[in-house]
This record gives sequence, structure tokens and C-alpha cells, in this order.
Amino acid sequence: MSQSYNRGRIEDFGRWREFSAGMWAWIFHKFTGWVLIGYLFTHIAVLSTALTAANADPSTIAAHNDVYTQTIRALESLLVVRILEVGLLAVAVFHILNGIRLLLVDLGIGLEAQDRSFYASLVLTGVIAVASVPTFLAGVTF
Amino acid sequence: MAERYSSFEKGGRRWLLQRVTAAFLIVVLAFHFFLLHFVNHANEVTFQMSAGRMQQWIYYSLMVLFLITATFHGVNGVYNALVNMGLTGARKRAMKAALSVASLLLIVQGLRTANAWAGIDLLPII
Amino acid sequence: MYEYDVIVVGAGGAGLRAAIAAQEAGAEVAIVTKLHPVRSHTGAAEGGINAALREGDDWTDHAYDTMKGSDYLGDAPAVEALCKESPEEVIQLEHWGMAFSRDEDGRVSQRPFGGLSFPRTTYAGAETGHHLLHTLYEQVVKRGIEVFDEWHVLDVAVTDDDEPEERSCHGVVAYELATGDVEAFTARDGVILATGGLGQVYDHTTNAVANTGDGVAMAYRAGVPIEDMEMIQFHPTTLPSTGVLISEGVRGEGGILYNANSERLMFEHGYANNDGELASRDVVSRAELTEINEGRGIEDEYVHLDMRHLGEERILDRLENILHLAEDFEGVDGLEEPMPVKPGQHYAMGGIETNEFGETCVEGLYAIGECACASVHGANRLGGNALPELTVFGKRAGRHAAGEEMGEPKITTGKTGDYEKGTVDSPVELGEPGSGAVADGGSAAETADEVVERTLERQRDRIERLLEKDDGVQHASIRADVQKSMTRNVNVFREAGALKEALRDIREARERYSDVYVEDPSRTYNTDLIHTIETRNLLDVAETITVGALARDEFRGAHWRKEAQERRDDVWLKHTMLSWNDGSPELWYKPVVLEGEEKTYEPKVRSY
Amino acid sequence: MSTQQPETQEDDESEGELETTSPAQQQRLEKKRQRAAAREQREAEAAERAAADENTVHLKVFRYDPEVEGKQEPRFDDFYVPFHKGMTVLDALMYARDNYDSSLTFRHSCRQAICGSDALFINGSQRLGCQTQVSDLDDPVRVEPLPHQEVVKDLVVDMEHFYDQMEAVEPYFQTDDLPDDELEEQHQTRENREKVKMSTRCIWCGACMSSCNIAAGDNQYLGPAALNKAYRFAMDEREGADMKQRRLEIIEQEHGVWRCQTQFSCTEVCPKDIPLTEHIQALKREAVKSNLKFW
Ligand SMILES: Cc1cc2nc3c(=O)[nH]c(=O)nc-3n(C[C@H](O)[C@H](O)[C@H](O)COP(=O)(O)OP(=O)(O)OC[C@H]3O[C@@H](n4cnc5c(N)ncnc54)[C@H](O)[C@@H]3O)c2cc1C
Ligand code: HEM
Ligand code: SF4
Ligand code: F3S
Ligand code: FES
Repeated sequence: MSQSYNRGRIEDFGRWREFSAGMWAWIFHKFTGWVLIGYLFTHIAVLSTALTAANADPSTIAAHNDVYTQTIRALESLLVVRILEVGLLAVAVFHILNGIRLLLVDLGIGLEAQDRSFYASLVLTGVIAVASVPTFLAGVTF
Repeated sequence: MAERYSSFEKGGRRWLLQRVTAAFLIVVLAFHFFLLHFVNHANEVTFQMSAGRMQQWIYYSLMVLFLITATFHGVNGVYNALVNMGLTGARKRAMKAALSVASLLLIVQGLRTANAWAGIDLLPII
Repeated sequence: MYEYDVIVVGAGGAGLRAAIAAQEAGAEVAIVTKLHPVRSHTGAAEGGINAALREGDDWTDHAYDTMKGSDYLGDAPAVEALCKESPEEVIQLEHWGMAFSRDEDGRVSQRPFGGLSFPRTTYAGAETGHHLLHTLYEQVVKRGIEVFDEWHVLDVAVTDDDEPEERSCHGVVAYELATGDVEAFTARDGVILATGGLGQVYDHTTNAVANTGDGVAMAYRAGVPIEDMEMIQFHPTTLPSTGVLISEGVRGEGGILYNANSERLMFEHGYANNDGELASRDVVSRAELTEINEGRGIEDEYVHLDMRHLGEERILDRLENILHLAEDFEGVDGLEEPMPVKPGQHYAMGGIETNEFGETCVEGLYAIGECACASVHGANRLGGNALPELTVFGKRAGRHAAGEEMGEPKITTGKTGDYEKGTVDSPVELGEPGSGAVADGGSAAETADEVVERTLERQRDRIERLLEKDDGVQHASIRADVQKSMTRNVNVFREAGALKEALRDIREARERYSDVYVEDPSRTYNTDLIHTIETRNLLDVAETITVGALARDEFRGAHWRKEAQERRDDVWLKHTMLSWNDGSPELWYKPVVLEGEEKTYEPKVRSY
Repeated sequence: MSTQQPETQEDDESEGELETTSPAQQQRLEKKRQRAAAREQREAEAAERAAADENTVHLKVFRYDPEVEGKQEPRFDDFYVPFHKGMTVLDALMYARDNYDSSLTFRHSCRQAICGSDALFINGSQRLGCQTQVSDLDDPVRVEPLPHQEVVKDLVVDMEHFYDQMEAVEPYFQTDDLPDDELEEQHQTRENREKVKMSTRCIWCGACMSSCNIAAGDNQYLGPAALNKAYRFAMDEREGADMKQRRLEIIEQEHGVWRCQTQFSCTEVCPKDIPLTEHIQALKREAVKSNLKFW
């Protein structure tokens, strides 16, 4: 941003409409990567309730009344969490598929089809996310 | 030879590791999702079942490796992204340190959790 | 003020090669160029570089072909130098990594070319010039030679002794585009002009917008004689809207020329009953123009070059590049429709008079490449002979300027040998309007510094004047008018009436130019100013071409005259020379040197 | 998102320039301004007429000049240019300059996609003006200088940084074993020439660099064109193994190949169809391969 005058939207992401496939793939991959690492931290945090649970009475554990089980159940009963999970799946699936695409690109395979493979990743992600909805939303108590 | 080796430090090694971990993660992450959302429903997860799985050493090692690779992959990815955005000098070094500490904490905490399930308590600091 | 041993003006193939040679000979060198080196028009050359490299070929055959091609207006010592040294220059380029096309055995490929008795044209795809230019620039980068790019040279600093042969050159004055600064560059040992072509004299040319004949005009005004300017090569197949070249390869593969009535013009109108489309460049150009002039052109402008019958497979295999050119620059799909083509200005055989070391008659001033005339091309250049000229004479001039001993030149320069006065029947006064040839009158004993300083002051004044003038004529309309007139009157067909018409138009343009002003007041990247300055050069150059064409009433090589449609060796085996003479041009002639080291080249009928 | 390091000096300089402007110069500028206004009027009228006419091209051109009042703030000017078949964006710009406003500034020379002068930002993507047919574009045609480079004036950008990057990769042939005989060429297989062929086509236009987001963020990133140049030599068998090792070291540096995130925009905009991403990826693999030998 060192322009001695304002070049308007030429210099920034305001031109998103003109981005090409490879650029979108890059942006989405970044975004999904960040979401995933963010999730990894939260995920471990939630799982950490197991530490307390481990010290609980065996009977409590057997009765599924330990903190860990309770926490998971409480979370899983919330619709938002379920929906977020579908989102997470979509994010993960896209990151994986595009990750595979990038790995292939690194190996020099299919570079001519890089835009098509990106669109394919997007479509597949959509399909998988939709298909997973029944599984993910199963047993939700409203 | 030595200087050639060292030139690899400049980014080539991390670049390669990012790809290798990615390849590994494809498999493990798929397995993980499959196991915990499709085979066993997430809402049916209990401490007992988790503990049961963790007590198998193969599963335990796989999950530990999963944790380490995912952390490396994710944190290294974030670091690369920051560097690519033009982070340099002191701020870059600070970021590197912060990210290293964060990953260390994440891994330690993850290990403790895994140990809690597996009933191991040699490593942990508690 | 900058100071170097050798200053090279221009960074095309010729300039870059000269700079490398001068530096290798120990000189401190700087290149001053109005374009960044890789933007030079050498990059546009497609076909190749002639060099007798292989068993079965010999440089003497190359020399013979070249003399014959020149229609015996080439000077043998220069032609022999070109042909003898071209092989080592090509190998030198190869050693510098140039990406030549290769044979199965890994050696550089050669292909046949028009007018050559042996397939001796080395090439790198259809982009030989691009590779040559970039390879040379890479070597300049490697050597750390100083390049002042986007510095437009305004003038050469030459003493003002009475006789040009007594003058000496001490540097140049240039304008930096980015800042508007005018600065002097002092050259301790020599200034080498390598400013390239002058195609912008015409409105339809294969040359770049930057090819405005600056070097020729600057040297001319500094007193250096200008040689054989009427010898302009026209290429028969260029795209009408841009002048982009469609390679001879299309006709070579079997492409056919049609007129508006879908007649195969070369045969049906009897221009070349044997060779048809493959007749030589000038014949085909004249045929096309005749069709157009007689109303059988398409849109009164062009004819069609059809290659559809060759089949998609063959076209894609051998002429793919042509498809891109037609598509990108003309919006025509060569697989689906015929391509429009018409003749376009292509190359200037004439230029600044030099000897075989690139020296002009002004001491310390050299010229090489397309802006120079040694002369190796005479009345007609063979395809593939310009690129070797760049490297061979670039190297020679670079070394000579750096002080290397190279022996006595066989070609004389300036009005020293036996020259002949000439006259031309011009309908108007030539040269600078209102000049009346008042020379400054030799304030003789100037020091080198004074000369440079004086030139600098003059050019600063000139820039100030142009920028400060508030009203008048803008250069664009002057330029456009002259270009149109040149294309109409001094084209492939030349006849006295039209040539005089052109001289009148040029005169009128000169008068309008004396009232020229620059609209853009900015000192930052003022291209309006630069183009205005270039237009002045175009005027001087256009006039020399036309005067030469009017004087030479014979048909030799590229120069055709309606009044005398045959070669007249008895009167015209001589070079047309023009001296600026401080504003009132003077025509004279000097003999052609047919005597080479190898042999004497006796004029023969030029038939293929 | 600029590629340039802050250049605070610049402002000072241009102020100095203004201060030294003489009164005569001021008057002159004033006069020119008045005439410019009159001209604009004429232009506006011509534009109106032209806009009504089907057969014109509407250009919206970025204008900026640090020195000229009214142009110090970047703006877009409209030009209506008569259309003809085969007209390129460069033709249209030249027409506008020669007939409407001679101060319209842009680089151009060859008119045939070989000199690399006129890479511009046309309707949102980097292209050569001379290689872009007006008829292929949506109207109006928006023409801007290359993004991520400092604008000098109108459509002219400062290429210095691009040249520096190109020259940073030792862009010249180097080999230790030339044939003994001076008149003997080095041999190169056809396959090897084929391998480097595309990479040798670069015309230094800078379009790729301008399109790359990584280059925009990291000023020191060598960028696709320079890496392609490195590829051209690293893959040329005539240079020999030692030199290849050296070349790999250059491209492996901190701001070398690893920076590339395979965005492909460079490949997409390259007017010479050079598969830049492919070349960069090939270099990455070469680098990894040669380093694995020592692991
Ligand atoms: C389309 C085309 C195809 C061709 N194909 C072939 C071929 O196949 N084989 C062949 O042998 N020949 C060919 N030629 C001819 C050959 O390419 C040219 O004659 C040759 O490249 C000219 O080189 P040069 O170095 O003299 O000039 P250029 O390459 O034109 O360079 C001129 C240099 O001078 C500089 N300059 C000019 N004026 C000034 C100034 N006032 N101040 C500072 N610098 C200035 C410019 O910046 C530039 O760097 C072709 C020509 C064209 C146009
Ligand atoms: C499952 C298989 C995965 C694959 C195939 C994969 C692939 C990749 C690849 C190839 C990159 C490098 C992109 C580049 O540098 O150009 C990358 C970046 C990244 N990955 Fe993954 N990844 C996977 C899983 C994960 C997981 C589980 C996480 C979170 C912990 C993650 C977080 C990231 C992050 C944060 C980045 C950096 C994104 C950026 O450039 O900003 N990835 N991934
Ligand atoms: S690689 Fe392509 S886009 Fe980049 S500078 Fe070279 S020609 Fe231009
Ligand atoms: S756009 Fe940039 S990120 Fe790589 S693929 Fe091209 S250099
Ligand atoms: S003008 Fe030369 S590349 Fe467009």
C-alpha cells in the first residue's frame, strides 16, 4: 500500500469478480486450511474434558455420566453444532479434494485441467456435504 | 555437500513435509471422519468407547501421529501463509516462536488426553 | 554529464553486439537506448541467419549469392567480411546459449532461403530474432555493461569544421523519458550508432513504431553522407491493418494469391508464369499492387492469400504461428477464410555511409545494423542477411572503436575518393526551410568538452522551445500526411510525377513542422515530445529516400522506375549519396566497389 | 497489496519540482489548460455523436500524471474510437492519442506481440494491447496500467523491479566445457530443445508478475517470469550438472520457488502461452530431488 495516490480497487481484492479458477482455489484452500487448524485447537480443547472424566468414578463412566460423555452429548444435541459439523465436513472435504489436486499439480500431473479439477472439487464437496446431511442430523432432538 | 544440504533449509524441507503430511492426512482424516461420524455416530460417543479404542496401541499410535502431522501441517500452513503475505524480520521471528509454542501446547494437551483414555500416566505431567 | 570510452546508441542486435565487443577489447562502455534492450525490433525477425557452416558450403558462395542478390550495388569488401565472419558469429551465439533449432545429430539446423545456392540459413523456430536479441542481452547483463534504457538520443556531438571529413564526434546528448532530463554522454573513443530501421516513414510497414530512422537523421544532419536511401524493400505479404509479416513460408507451402474476382493473379494476369506465387519479393509485391490499382483488389486495398486447401493438419504442423498472427492481428481464421495481405515496407538497404569497420567519415562516429550502409545489401537484401550483419559489423565496430588495430579499410568514406556530382530535378527546395545553408562557420579549434557542452545546450533549448510553444501544429497530423504520401508515391512503383508529388508534400510538411508544438506539458514520460522529435527525423529521412528514387532512373533490385524499366550498368553502377550540407542537401555519387579480396564480382543478369 | 517498497522520497521530489516552476511556465501551463478545456468540449461533442453510432469502441482509460493538474488524482477518461475489423486495443489507444489527446501515454513498439512493451490491464486481466482484438471484448473497454506496479504516468508503470528480479537469477548461459574448436558448436538433442522451447519465448512483458498475488504481497519473490528464466537455463543440458546445481540453489532461496502457491494466474495471462506454473513446479521437484540425494 505504498502508492503515492489511490489507484482504487486495482490494488486490492476488490477485483474478486475477475479472479480466475486458480485464484479461487487458492483462496478457498487457505480459508478451509485456517478453519481446519482452528477446529483442531477447539477439538482438542473439547476432548480435554476426558482428562477430568478419567478421574471419575468407574460407575459414573459406566453410566455415561462423566463430564466427557455429557459434554459431547450436550453439544451433539444442539442443531447448530450439527449444522456446523456439516460445514466442517464440507470444509474438510474441499480441503482434501483440492489438496489432492494441489499434490497432483506438484507432481506435474494434469496441469492443463487445473481449472476443471478445481470445479470438480467444488461440485464433489457440495455433493458429499448434502449426502452427509441425513447421517449428521440423525437423532437430533429439536 | 554441507552447504547444499543447508540450502534445503530455506523452505524446501518444509515444503516437502507439507506435501508428505498432506498425503498422510488424506488417509487418516478420511478414516477418522468415517469412524466417528458414520460407523459410530458422534452423538453416541462415550468416554468408555473412546477409551476402549485408545487402549489398542495401534489406534493410539495412529492418533498420536495424526495429531502431530495435523499440527505440523496446519501450523506450517498458517506460517507459510503469513510469510507469503509479506511478514518479515522481527515480526516473522515472533510469529514463528508463537506458532511453535502453540503447536507444542496443542500436542502436549492432545497427548495428555489420549493418555487419559489409554490409562497411561508415565509421560504426563499430572 | 556521463563519460565513457565508447557510447553505443541503440540496443538491438547490432548495438548489443558492439557493446560486448568493445568491452572485451578493454573499453568502458555504455549503451544508451530509447527502448529497453529486449524491446528492440531485432526481436521481430522470424526467418534466420545466413552462415556457411557445413561441408559442401563455402563463404565464397555466400558472398557470390549476396552480390548477385544486391544487384551489384553491394561493396565487395563489406560483403566478403559479412560472409566470411558470419559462421564464427553464429557459433559464438551458440556458445552463448542461443536456442537454435536442432538436427537429429544435435547440431544447429539450416534451411533453404530465397536467393541462396545452399540451405545455409540457421534459425531458431520462427523467432530467430527474438532469440538472438535475448541471447545478446543476456551477455550484456552478464558483463555488467551499463545500459541507459528509455533515454532518447537527440543528437551526436560533432565538431563544426567546414568539411564533414574533418569533423570528429565526442559524444551524444540524450533525453531521459522518466524524468525529462537532458544530459550529455561524453565518449572518449567513439560513438556507435545502431538505431535500426526507418519503416515509420511509411504508414504500412513491418517495422516497429520506434523505427523512426533517428540514427540516419542525426548522422545526416551532422554531415555524414547518407547512401542508397531509395533502396527500400517491400514485403508482399503483410496484414493490411497492422503490417504484421506473414512469412514467405505460406507461399512456400503452396499458399495461393487471389484477387477480388477470385482469379489466381500471378498466373491469370501473367506476372510470373513460371514461378507464380514463389516469384521474388519485388515481383510479387508489384503484381499485387497492380491488381489493386487496376481495381481488382479487395476493398481496393488488399488481395487474398489462401492456404485452406493445404488442409488443417499440414497447416497446424508447419504454419501454426501464422494462424495465431492472422487471428490476433487481423481477426481472421486462416483455416476458415483466406487471409488479407498487401505489400508493406520491410527493410532499408541504405543508410549511414560506413566502411567495412563501421566507421563513418566523421572521426569517432560509427554506424552499424540497419541504420548503416557498408554496403552489404546493395539494391536488394537477401532474407537472412540482416541478422549476420548485426553481429559481424557490431563486433567489428565495437573493437575498432575500442582502439583495436584492424588495418586499412578498402571502402572509402566521405567525399574523398573519386566522386561524381549529381543533380536532381526537384520541384521544391530541399532541406531545412529557410536555411539557405548558413554554416556556423568553423569555429574550428573546439575542445571535445566544448563540443559536447554546445550540443547539450542546443538540445536543452530545443526541448524547452517545443514544450513552451503554446500553439501551432501537432506532429501527429504531419507524420500521418507524410506517411500517406510516401506510401502513395514512393512505394513499389515509382515514377517521376509521383516522386515529385512526394517531395512537394514533404516540403509542405517541413513548413508545417516549423510551427510544431507539444501539447503535453509534463516532464514525466512525455511521449508526445519524443514522437514530435521523431517526426522531424522522419521528414529528413523521407526526403532522402524520395530524392534518391527520383535521381535514379533505372530498375535495380528493389528500385523500379516506370521511365526506365531495366538495369543500366553503364550509368548507374554507383551509390547514390546525399549530404546534408548544413541544411541544403547535395546529391553526389561514388562508385561501387566490385573488387573483393576473393574475386571481382562482374555484374550479371539477375534471374532465378 | 503493492509490490513496491514505500518510497517516501518521491513526494518530496515532486514538490521541489513544483516550487521551481517559473511564472512563465505557470502561464504556459494555464494556457495549455484552457486549450485542454476547449478540446475537452470538442471531445465531449464528438463523443456524443460517436456514442450514438454503432461502429465505435468506447474506451475508458486510466489517467494519471504526477505533474499535471487535473491528472494528479487518477481518473478515467472516455474515448470513442471508430471501429474497424481487426482493430486491437493498441490500435484504439493510438487512434485516441493521435486524434483526441496527444498526452495519452503508453509504451508500445512492435505491434506484434514480440517486444513486450504494452502489457496492460484490459477489462480486468493482464494482456498485450496489440494482441487483444477489440471485437473480443465487452464494451466499454477498460484500460488500466498493470496492477501491483508503481504507475509512472497514465498506462506506464515502473518496470525496474521486474527487471531486477529477472536479472537476479543469473539470466545468461554459463558452461565450463565449451568445445575445444572455436568453430565447433555444442550439441543439444532435439528433445532437450523441445523441453526448454516454451520457456525461451518470454518477452519480459511483466503480465505474469502483475497477476500473481504472491508477488504482490512479497516484494522479494522472484516471480514467475524470473523463475521461468531460471528454468530455461537449469533444464538446458548444455550447461552441465554443476551449473544446474548452482541454478537450483538460486531458485531455492527464501523468496524463490517455494513461494509459488500454484495460483495459475501467471500461466493464464502469459501472452506467449508459456506454462509457467508447470515450469515452477518442475523446478520444485528438481530441487527436492537433488536435495534428497544428500539426506
Ligand atoms: C518483421 C521482420 C522480420 C525480419 N526477419 C529477418 C530475418 O529473418 N532474417 C534477417 O536476417 N533479418 C530479418 N529482418 C531484418 C532485421 O531484423 C533488422 O534489420 C535488424 O534486426 C535491425 O537490427 P538493429 O540492431 O539495427 O536495430 P533494432 O533492433 O531496430 O534496434 C534499434 C535500437 O536503437 C534504439 N534507438 C533507436 N533510436 C534511438 C534514439 N534516438 N535514441 C536512443 N536509442 C535509439 C532502439 O531503442 C533500439 O534498441 C526482419 C525485420 C523485420 C521487421
Ligand atoms: C486431509 C488431507 C489434507 C490435505 C490433502 C491437505 C493438503 C494441503 C496442502 C497441499 C497444502 C499446501 C498448500 C500450499 O502450500 O500451496 C495445505 C495447506 C494447509 N492445510 Fe491442509 N491438507 C489436509 C488436511 C489438513 C488439516 C487436517 C488441516 C488442519 C489441521 C489442514 C490445514 C492446512 C492449513 C492451515 C494450510 C495452509 C493454508 C494456507 O495456505 O493458508 N490441512 N493443505
Ligand atoms: S513469462 Fe509470459 S507473462 Fe511473464 S513476462 Fe514472460 S512473456 Fe510476459
Ligand atoms: S501466479 Fe503466482 S503463485 Fe505461482 S503459479 Fe503463478 S507464480
Ligand atoms: S507493442 Fe510490442 S508487444 Fe505489444
